Amino acid sequence: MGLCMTLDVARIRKDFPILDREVRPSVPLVYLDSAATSQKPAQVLDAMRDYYERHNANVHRGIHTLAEEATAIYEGTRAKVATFVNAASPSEVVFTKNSTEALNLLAHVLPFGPGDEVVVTEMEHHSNLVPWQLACQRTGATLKWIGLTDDGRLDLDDLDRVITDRTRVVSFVHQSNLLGTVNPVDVVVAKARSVGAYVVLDASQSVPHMGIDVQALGVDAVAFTGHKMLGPTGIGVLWAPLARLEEWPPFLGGGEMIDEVTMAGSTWAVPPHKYEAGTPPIAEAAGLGAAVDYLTDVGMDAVRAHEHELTAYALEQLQAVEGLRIIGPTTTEMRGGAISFALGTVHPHDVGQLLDERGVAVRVGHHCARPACLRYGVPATTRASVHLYTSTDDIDALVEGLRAVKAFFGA
Amino acid sequence: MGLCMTLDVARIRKDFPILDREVRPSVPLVYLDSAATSQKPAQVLDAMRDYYERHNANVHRGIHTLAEEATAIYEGTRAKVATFVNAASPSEVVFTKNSTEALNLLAHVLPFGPGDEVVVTEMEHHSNLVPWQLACQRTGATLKWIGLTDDGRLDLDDLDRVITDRTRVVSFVHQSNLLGTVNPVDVVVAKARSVGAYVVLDASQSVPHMGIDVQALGVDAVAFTGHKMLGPTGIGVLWAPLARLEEWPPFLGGGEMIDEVTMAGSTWAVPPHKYEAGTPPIAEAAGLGAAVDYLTDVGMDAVRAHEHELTAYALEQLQAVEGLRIIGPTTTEMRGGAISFALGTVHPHDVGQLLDERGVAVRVGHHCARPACLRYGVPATTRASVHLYTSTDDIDALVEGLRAVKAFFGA
Amino acid sequence: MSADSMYQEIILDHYRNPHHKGLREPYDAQVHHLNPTCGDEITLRVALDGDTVADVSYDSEGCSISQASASVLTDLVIGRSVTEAGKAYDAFVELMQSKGQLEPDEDVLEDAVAFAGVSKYPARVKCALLAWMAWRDAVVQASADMEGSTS
Amino acid sequence: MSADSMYQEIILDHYRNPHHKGLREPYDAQVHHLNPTCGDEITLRVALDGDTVADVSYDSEGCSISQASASVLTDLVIGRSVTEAGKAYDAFVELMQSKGQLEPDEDVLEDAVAFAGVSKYPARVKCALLAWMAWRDAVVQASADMEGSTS
Ligand SMILES: Cc1ncc(COP(=O)(O)O)c(C=O)c1O
Ligand SMILES: Cc1ncc(COP(=O)(O)O)c(C=O)c1O
Repeated sequence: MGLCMTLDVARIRKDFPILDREVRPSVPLVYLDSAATSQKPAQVLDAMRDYYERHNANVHRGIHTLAEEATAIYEGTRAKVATFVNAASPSEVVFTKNSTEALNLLAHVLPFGPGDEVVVTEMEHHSNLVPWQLACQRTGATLKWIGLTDDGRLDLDDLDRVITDRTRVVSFVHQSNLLGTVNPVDVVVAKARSVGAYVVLDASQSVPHMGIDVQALGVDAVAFTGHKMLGPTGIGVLWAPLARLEEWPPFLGGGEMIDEVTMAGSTWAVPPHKYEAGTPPIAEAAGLGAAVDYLTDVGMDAVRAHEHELTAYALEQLQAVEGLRIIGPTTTEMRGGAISFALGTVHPHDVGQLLDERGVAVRVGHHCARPACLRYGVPATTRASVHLYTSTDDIDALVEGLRAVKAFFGA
Repeated sequence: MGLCMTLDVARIRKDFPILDREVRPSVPLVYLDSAATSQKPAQVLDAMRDYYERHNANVHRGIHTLAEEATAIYEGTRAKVATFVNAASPSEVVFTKNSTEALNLLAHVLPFGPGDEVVVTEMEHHSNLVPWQLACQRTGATLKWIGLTDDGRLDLDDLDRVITDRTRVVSFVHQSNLLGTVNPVDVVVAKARSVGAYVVLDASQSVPHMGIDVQALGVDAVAFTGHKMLGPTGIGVLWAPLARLEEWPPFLGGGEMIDEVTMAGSTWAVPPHKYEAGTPPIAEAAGLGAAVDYLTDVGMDAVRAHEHELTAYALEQLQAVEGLRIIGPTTTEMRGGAISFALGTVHPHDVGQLLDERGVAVRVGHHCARPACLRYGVPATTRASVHLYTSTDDIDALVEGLRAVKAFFGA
Repeated sequence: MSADSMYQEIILDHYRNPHHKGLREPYDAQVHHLNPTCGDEITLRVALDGDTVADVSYDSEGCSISQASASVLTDLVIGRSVTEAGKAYDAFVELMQSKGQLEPDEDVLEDAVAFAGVSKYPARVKCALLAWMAWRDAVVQASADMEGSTS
Repeated sequence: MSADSMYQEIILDHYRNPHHKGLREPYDAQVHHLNPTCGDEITLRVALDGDTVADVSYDSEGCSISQASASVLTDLVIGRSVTEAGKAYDAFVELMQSKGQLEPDEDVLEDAVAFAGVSKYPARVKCALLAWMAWRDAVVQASADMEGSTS
């Protein structure tokens, strides 16, 4: 694993049971689909199992021992997540089911109406596009978007044209899951602030790979998702400053999110509970807490440095494959480790299928970012994406596989 | 375990690791809080662990082996749930994060507006009350409710007064989590149908304890939740006939729920995907599938018969405690195994706390059904609730504990 | 009951025979506080005499912890200066947030030290604090009124 | 490539040298089908001559499976009666839904039997079916038009 100096990848891989798996007899798994979902270390699985085997109970309002313990675990993860992203208080951390719910919640509670404008970008994941399309239909606001440059960046020349005095919300992705691009948050925030718009950041791909400081980012809300950051499925996070969570109206109604209920009407609990209707993802919180501990122990700087090295290596190796075209930035500058590409005329489905026969798991398709695919004139791409457990061996297996695919199709 | 003839409870208990736990040294757990959440058999935990250790991947759209396997597991549970509740097709089963989300979804997509009326009952869980309160505020419709009789039943004399030609939706609970009451679905459905209203059933407490047949019930939508039916947290179910799911508009927007997306607008996937935006609860589906298998193996008739016997025993033993007053039906007729009560003048908090010192876990409070508590003039109750792993020993421990509580407070 | 029990004899005594219970005249401010989770409620009156807490009277419903805590509160603050009583308030709140990690100061808290064990039970801390929060609220209102009338 | 591979030599031959590709005149109906997940598309024309499928022409973009399947389709249906072609359609759809559990009938499906392996890959079944769905759609339209003009 020659190049990986910053992280003891071999040791880290031991924590991830699935990485020992053979996809078929004698065909070991080479997992390069971490942008879709990350694998989980045994520590996360142990925390969930321990929760269910020793502490399982519904949280809050219970005064028996299990209920107290379950509540402590659940609220403990809230505090861990708050520290992880440098929130001012655990009360600013709302648990949702995934990023998508967090973004839909925002699209429901942020205030805008007819004549107002909502701005997104052309590289959004559908989860940060469709909720705003629906919200604009519902409210009579207009959706606008910032375009992209040929090399996979936001077209910042568009900013002044698109963001105007009518803009109420600017919602954009921190790191693109399709292109790998990391967007200049400060530039967009400065422009949005100058017109008094709320700023929402989709950090689904940045929190897991580089960590974030929500206070330094200077935005009004951030969404991310547990399953991409070594945590379980079924849990996501909405962060927003307490004052915002207090000011915005509720979204889902039900148990936990209320203060006083009568048949005639109800009042709301204080944040974060106001936004957590119903039984929350308790075991999932146990798992996410362990995931945050794991990432913190390794250190997000080390994770970032490792992925940076890997990305540099992958970009170099991939571009050496004849006929391979990268969709997105071709250097590591302001870029993460999700790399989309086209392989000559071979269709991504065929690339993905033949790679799978060699155990190499990549994603093919539009990666829930169809507008960006259209922008670059491809109906679909092949995407390889890394995480802290990815080694240069994995990249080598990919590149070798791609050469075999080309040979197979005579391309 | 003298009385439990219908089920081999001792054998079943071996499957639930947490039931071996001691709350404190030499104080074994007596879990009587299953209406809040059920415990999980090892089979469910194994299924989830196996998912994470061998098959974890994001579902749909992936063509690598793990993605195909994860998709097969996820869709496999959909088919199992469909069979379990006798849905006409797996496509009628939508996975949500819990019952609460399913009910909120319905409150957002069902069509009603100013002048229209929505009817609930005074025994609803907040999760089937607050979403309709919010929806009425949003749309200008009016919320009405069916009252309760002194013995804890729906006041059916109210039906004709409350459900009128203006009623668009009637949403009510199948089995009350506070009172234990099982409502006469056929009577309410007949009345609602006669005025052309949609009928929504909150089956959160009935699916886990008696099973349901969604087609026989004749309603338009049913909500239930995984964690109360031996499954994990983080997954719930909305069932509705395919024609309804096709006709209603989408709720949350994002990945998975779309057909074609452009910046200017999108079209929706067919049900159930239309209502499943974002990464779904995949590992949770693996667990829920195992839970459904477990319940099916035991047989819902046996579960129901066992709980019926237990409830009869508990009602008898509890009523023998001097000064104990049951809030809800005092016989087993049309009643499940959640039993709320007041113990003389001892406050429920004190009852619960002292029971906990003996290892007996019950819930105290308003159980997210505050209006019904108000109706019966109690700010809170103590509630004991059972599941298939509950034994008469557990009931005996409760009753003994209650006598000790009385002695302690000289009540 | 186990040694860990929150039900100290002192607490049970105050619960069975609450001190200063019942609403009395005269008073400068009256507040009503509710813990919606469990339905505990208290109506509490404060009478100030210059800088002194002349009387605290109350009517309440709830669990033994909330009842005993109201009784202990009145013992601690009636007849004290607002400043001194405020110190007892601060000490009690700190104790309740201590998760069982604090050795309470009996000179400041008197019978209220018996609540140290309660702080280990997050769900019950609210019960113990109900009367204290109401008292704080009432004092703030009464003081504001006095300032209003003297200025 | 592994023995399990869906990439049978027959499929690759059709992919490299697709039969009947390109749009031709005359035609009775033209349809456009899209698989939005992967972007595969096909424009397909059907010409009927009474009860006979006189011609099927198409223009398409997509993976080897969707391309080969279009080519195989044209071989199977051109020159056949609509009823006979419909049988091939039914057999192909059934094969694709079989999850690898069906032994295909070579008399009915000819080269299309090579797709048996594809049915084990749910994500690729849509690719294999794209041209067939388009063909079915076009035939229904063309027949309806004919009925419309004769009635
Ligand atoms: C009758 C009833 N409805 C709805 C719910 C809400 O379920 P969940 O919290 O899983 O959304 C519950 C349980 O808490 C319930 O008992
Ligand atoms: C950039 C981005 N935003 C949002 C999402 C949605 O996350 P989830 O599916 O967990 O809601 C994803 C991942 O799928 C993503 O990559």
